[in-house]
Amino acid sequence: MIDYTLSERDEQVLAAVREEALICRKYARYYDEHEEEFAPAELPEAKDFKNPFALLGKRDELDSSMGVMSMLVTAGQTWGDYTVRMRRGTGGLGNAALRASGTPEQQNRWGAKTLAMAITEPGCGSDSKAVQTTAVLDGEEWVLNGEKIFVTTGCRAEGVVVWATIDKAAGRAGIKSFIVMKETPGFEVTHKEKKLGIRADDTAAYVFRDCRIPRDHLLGGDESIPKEGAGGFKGVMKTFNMTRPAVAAIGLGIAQAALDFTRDSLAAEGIEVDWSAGPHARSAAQQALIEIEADIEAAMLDVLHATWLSGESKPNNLEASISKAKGGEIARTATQRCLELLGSLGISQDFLIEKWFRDCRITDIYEGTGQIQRLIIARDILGYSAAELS
Amino acid sequence: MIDYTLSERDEQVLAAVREEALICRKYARYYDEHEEEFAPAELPEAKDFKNPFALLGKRDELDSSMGVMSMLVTAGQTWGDYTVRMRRGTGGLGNAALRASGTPEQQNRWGAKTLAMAITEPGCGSDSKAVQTTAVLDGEEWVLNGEKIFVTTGCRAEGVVVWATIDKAAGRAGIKSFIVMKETPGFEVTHKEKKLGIRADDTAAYVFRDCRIPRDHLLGGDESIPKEGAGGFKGVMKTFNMTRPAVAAIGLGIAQAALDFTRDSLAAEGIEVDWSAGPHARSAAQQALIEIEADIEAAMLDVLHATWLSGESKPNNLEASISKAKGGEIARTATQRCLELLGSLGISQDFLIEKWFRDCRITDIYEGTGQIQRLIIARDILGYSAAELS
Amino acid sequence: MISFGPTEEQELIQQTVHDFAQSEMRERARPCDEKRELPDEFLQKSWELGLVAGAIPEAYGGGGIGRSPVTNALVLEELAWGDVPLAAAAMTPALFVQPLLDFGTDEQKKTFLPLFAGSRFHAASLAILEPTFSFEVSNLRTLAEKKGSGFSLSGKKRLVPLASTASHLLVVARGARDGVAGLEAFIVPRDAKGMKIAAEPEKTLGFQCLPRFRVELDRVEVSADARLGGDRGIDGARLLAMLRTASAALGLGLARGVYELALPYAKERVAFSQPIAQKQAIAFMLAEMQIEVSSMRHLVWKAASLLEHGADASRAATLALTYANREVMKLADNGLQIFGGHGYIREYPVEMWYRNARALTVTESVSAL
Amino acid sequence: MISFGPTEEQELIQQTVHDFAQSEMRERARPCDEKRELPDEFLQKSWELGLVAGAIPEAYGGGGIGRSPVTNALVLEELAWGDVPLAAAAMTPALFVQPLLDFGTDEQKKTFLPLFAGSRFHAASLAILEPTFSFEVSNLRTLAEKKGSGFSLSGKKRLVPLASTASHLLVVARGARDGVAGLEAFIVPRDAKGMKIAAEPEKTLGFQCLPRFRVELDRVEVSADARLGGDRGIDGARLLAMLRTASAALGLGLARGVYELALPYAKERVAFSQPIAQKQAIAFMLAEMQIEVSSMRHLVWKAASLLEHGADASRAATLALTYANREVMKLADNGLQIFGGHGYIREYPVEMWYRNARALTVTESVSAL
Repeated sequence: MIDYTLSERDEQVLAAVREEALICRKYARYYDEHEEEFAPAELPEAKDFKNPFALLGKRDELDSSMGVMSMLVTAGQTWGDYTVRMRRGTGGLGNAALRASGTPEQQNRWGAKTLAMAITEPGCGSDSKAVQTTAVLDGEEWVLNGEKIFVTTGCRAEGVVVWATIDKAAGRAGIKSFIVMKETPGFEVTHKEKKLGIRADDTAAYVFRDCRIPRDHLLGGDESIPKEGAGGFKGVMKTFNMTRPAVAAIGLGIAQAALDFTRDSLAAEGIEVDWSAGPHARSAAQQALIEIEADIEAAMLDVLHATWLSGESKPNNLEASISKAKGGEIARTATQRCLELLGSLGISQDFLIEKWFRDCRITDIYEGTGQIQRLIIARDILGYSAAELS
Repeated sequence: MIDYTLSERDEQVLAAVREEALICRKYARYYDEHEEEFAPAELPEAKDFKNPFALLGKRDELDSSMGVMSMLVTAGQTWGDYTVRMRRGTGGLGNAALRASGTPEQQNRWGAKTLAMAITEPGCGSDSKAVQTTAVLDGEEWVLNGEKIFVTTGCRAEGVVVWATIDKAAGRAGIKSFIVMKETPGFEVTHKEKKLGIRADDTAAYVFRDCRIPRDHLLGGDESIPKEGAGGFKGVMKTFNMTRPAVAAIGLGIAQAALDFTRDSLAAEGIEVDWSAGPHARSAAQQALIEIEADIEAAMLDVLHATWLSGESKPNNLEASISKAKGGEIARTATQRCLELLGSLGISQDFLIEKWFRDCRITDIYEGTGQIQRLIIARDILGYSAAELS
Repeated sequence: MISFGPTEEQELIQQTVHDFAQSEMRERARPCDEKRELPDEFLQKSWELGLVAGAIPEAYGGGGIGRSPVTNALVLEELAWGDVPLAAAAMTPALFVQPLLDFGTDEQKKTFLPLFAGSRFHAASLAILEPTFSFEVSNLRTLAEKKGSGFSLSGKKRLVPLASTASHLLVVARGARDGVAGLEAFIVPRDAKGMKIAAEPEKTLGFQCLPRFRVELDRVEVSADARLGGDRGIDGARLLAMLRTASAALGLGLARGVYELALPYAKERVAFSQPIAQKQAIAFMLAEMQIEVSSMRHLVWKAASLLEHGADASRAATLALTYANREVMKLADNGLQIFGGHGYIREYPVEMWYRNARALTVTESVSAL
Repeated sequence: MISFGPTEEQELIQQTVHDFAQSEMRERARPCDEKRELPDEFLQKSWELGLVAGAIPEAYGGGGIGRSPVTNALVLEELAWGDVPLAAAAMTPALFVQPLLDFGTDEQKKTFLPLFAGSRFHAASLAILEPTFSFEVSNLRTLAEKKGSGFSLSGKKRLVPLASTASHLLVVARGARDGVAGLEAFIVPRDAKGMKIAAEPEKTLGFQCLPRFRVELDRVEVSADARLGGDRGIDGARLLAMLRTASAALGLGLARGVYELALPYAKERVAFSQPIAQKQAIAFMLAEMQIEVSSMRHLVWKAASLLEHGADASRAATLALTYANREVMKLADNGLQIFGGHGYIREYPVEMWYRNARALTVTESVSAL
């Protein structure tokens, strides 16, 4: 059926998430101004809160699916603050990769660790097939060499899923994922990036110098290089199917926070939307409030749709990119427009909205820029190969 | 100096143009509904009006340049109506081509005729180098064969400047312009297109079947095929330098008419812009009125800038495309937004604005679509060849 | 439970209506637009789909499958994919029937619903738009004043679909209270004294095949039981939410039609020795269309599902309509652009859809229900 | 006569200021932003350009080249190309001097203009913004009430640049009449009784190197001759037109800076084994930037030229600012996008410009004059 209501149990979980989220806001400014520090994995006020994902428990037929709820929980958490969160669980992007492509043994061994995902290199942005980091098999060990940048949660993660090529000539087909734990010799976290926003969030730069890992650290365990040149890379791409909507949800949670702050601040000064009246009954500000809210809601529904599909075990590659493209765009414009509505008072650091404006901007960049997502969408709907539409 | 004031003489000319233009509106609906008919070249009420271009006379230093004024006159005429005009003068696009590339003899011979310009073919849209129409030299005659569509003023023009290739292998370099008069055997006007708007305007489809013209009907007279493959085509492209801003001005005159009607209609119902107050003092409609007016004014200034440059005999290829790209875009959005502001009453055919909305839409299509213009601009600013950015 | 899957029954209806749109609407659209005519044959064929009568309870001779705003949204998307003005024509009786089902007294239902239970198309309509440029539904100029035990209606209405053949008009007027809360609806027979329906339909941009009329009410007296909902009156906010959701659903169908026509065209159309779809400028336009069609649909579905739950859908409906009105116009505009010069010729339907898109999205809207 | 060509003298000034922006602003911008500090050395160097004093008549010890809003717009574009907050800092004294030149009585000019004729940077400022989210200049909350022969000023002001070092503030308040017509300006010495300037500058998004302060006025009493323009008062609409035109000019310079940085980057940056500039998605973004920089500039120049003619520039200034505020933000946003992940790092200036662009374009604006 087509339905958008939440069960009582769904509501309870989300209410708890929002309650937690509000606590994070107390710390948000501090960690924005103290970029060199990390917010604690768990805040003092947190200990009495259950992990929302645990709260979800098993879903009965009236409840929303795990996938849908996890997006709402994610957005609910970043609605408080992105970089300060109560608990990150095994929040690393590498964990998604492990779940998607890891062997049962690998999942057991590393499932509980926080794993970052290291893809981007100084030379290549979204061009994942241009990976220069190499992995050479030497007896029963892989030897990794190369540099990685923009590694999310890279400083605090216990380990990382690294993209490296075992055969440059093979292009995409030669790219494999390897699990490297922090203590491994030859694996160095060079620095934490200084950013526009999400400053407390750790975005690291890595270097691998003759870094040796056991042969069985190859994610999925398959060392073969598919002829078609698709297979290996597809395996890697698959992990994006879950992360693209999640990344959009992260941004939209922040955008929603910005809109809520804007709405409440203007309401306190007598500017409120009348949902029944028509356009000619609206002030410029009321019209903008409606448009921003529509944009955020549309983008969030795209996110829920993409994850709902995966819950129905239907393919969602197209929808995942739609949600990321739309979410990234709205994360930009919604926060921009909210600040416009609040005028010069909105840019004051007495409030968090200027931080949310900065934090949000990453959404359309990482995990594939809006341009990359549109390229994926266009190829999908046109039935074009990367060669036909580049 | 940087100045935007009009001299008294400038103002007088434009006032006369607007007065004429209002008369055209009486006929606009009729010719929209009687697409098969042509508006007379001169309306009864017109005989007492001097030709505005004649009125311009010689410009003294306080007056705006001929180029600038001709754009204002053009926009002023279409502000009344695009398809019904008092007098078209030698308004055909072919005349611009003749002025730009014709030999003195050719200018004397055909300067007074109305010449259309036939470029587009069923197979190729903006892709002018894909011209399939051929011209083969047979003794002292060129023999033309091919089809042309979307020929503006093609039915009523006395002659036409036709693009044809004298050597397909040479690509652009092989494309030449030929002057063909209406009575020439083998030259047939097949039909008048049925269009969304500008219905009274004649947009014709031509067929050339073994159409023979004297050798000296080759525009510019140069039969050689430049090695670089640029020359011949450049000659042709040059004509666009004058027509791109003019085409933008045509659309912006209509857009201005739509805005004026919208502003006056809403003012009559008590909705007016206060130019001194800020955004939080505005209704949604007032904000939209300001944005639309800013868009039209910006686009019109781009047009004037491009033509002002040509008056200073400075290169204006980039600026001509800027004015066409911007003008085409605003012609679309401004009329769309005006109708939105007027609600369901604006779409009534009791008023002309719904016609202007239809008429305006051609602006971003003919004489090079907005996409083509952006391609030209991008190549120019990036210093890329057509091969580097296609 | 948040869920995006139509029921099997809904998918069946979708398919049926889509086939109808394909076979009965797509080809008719152009000639009907050019000739400004609406064939009775089409109305009758659409009637036989039971889209209007289906929702009427069996007690009144209807199909008794019940009102479902969600199913309705699915139906409107498919019909609009076929052709918006033809869709609006086919659904015009619903403008009368559905408010009657939602707000009518048992007495009113008993009296009027059977009219629509027959096998022949029965016209009735809704009069709400007025001849002002700054028309604002929360501030109607048509007034309903108490007169004895009944009411006296005065004002000017516009764009009332099929008014000349409608047995009754549902006239929306401003009652005792201000704003949307003060909206009242009255059942007025076509021949009511003081109500003048224009002889000729209005000529408008787009919607050329749908006859829409000006209606003047000069102290039209109606009895108390002509007031929809009797003493309770109607829920004006809910009526508007229904109208807005329906209008957004029509926009969605139109937009999808443009997208589905532009996509293959861009793959076939060759310029600069390449299909134009291989140019990022065009490919990204198509990607945007896909993104917006999906986004619009979700907003429409959400508003419809809230209506189905009987919840307050004012916010959701306004979001859906505001979003759809903006994106539908942009999409129709870009669709025309992809066709270039051919898009400007009355050859492909894109120029017609461009007109219909603007006409549909400027009315806050009462094109269907 | 419609003409787009700066005079030779203006081109010379453009070049001088551009060189200054290149040598003195571009490199300073990042450290000043990170450290939130404004070096006196920079203010002094900017002062030596004579941008403020040049407009002051020789009679008062100034350069006597006269007020030219057009030249001013050219100067602001170049300064903003260097760095917007540094530009705003350098031009802060003009926020006091230029209204004085335009509206001041001879007495007021004689008293205050000489302060700015010296060889050392002299700070004075303008107080107009207030701490409300729906701040509306036509409805100020700071009031000027007649008190005996003088006035009493009460209200809260925000973001007053260099207030802590300014010798005087020009305080804009609401006088006897409503709306813009009722705007009044008063010359208030920093140490005036009842005026409290916050100890610390406000922390804001962007503009981090420019100290801007909260100022509270609690029944600050000023004499009649503190009222700018004396009995005539000021032309509020013209003051706003000047401020809006100047703000749009700053936006233009910022936007041009983004465009000129993004263009070469896109040609160098290789992805998918090709410079990203060879992708239509990126190339068209750059084309848009070129289009909008030109369009913005024409609107700014037109407003400035009307001001120069002494004509009513309210419409032109509002058009220029409305257009610029929209396009500058879009342009800075797309500029950052072209840099991708590198645009998000505090390495290239784009992320700083993104912050400054938003901060500049949300204030209806008093960043410069």
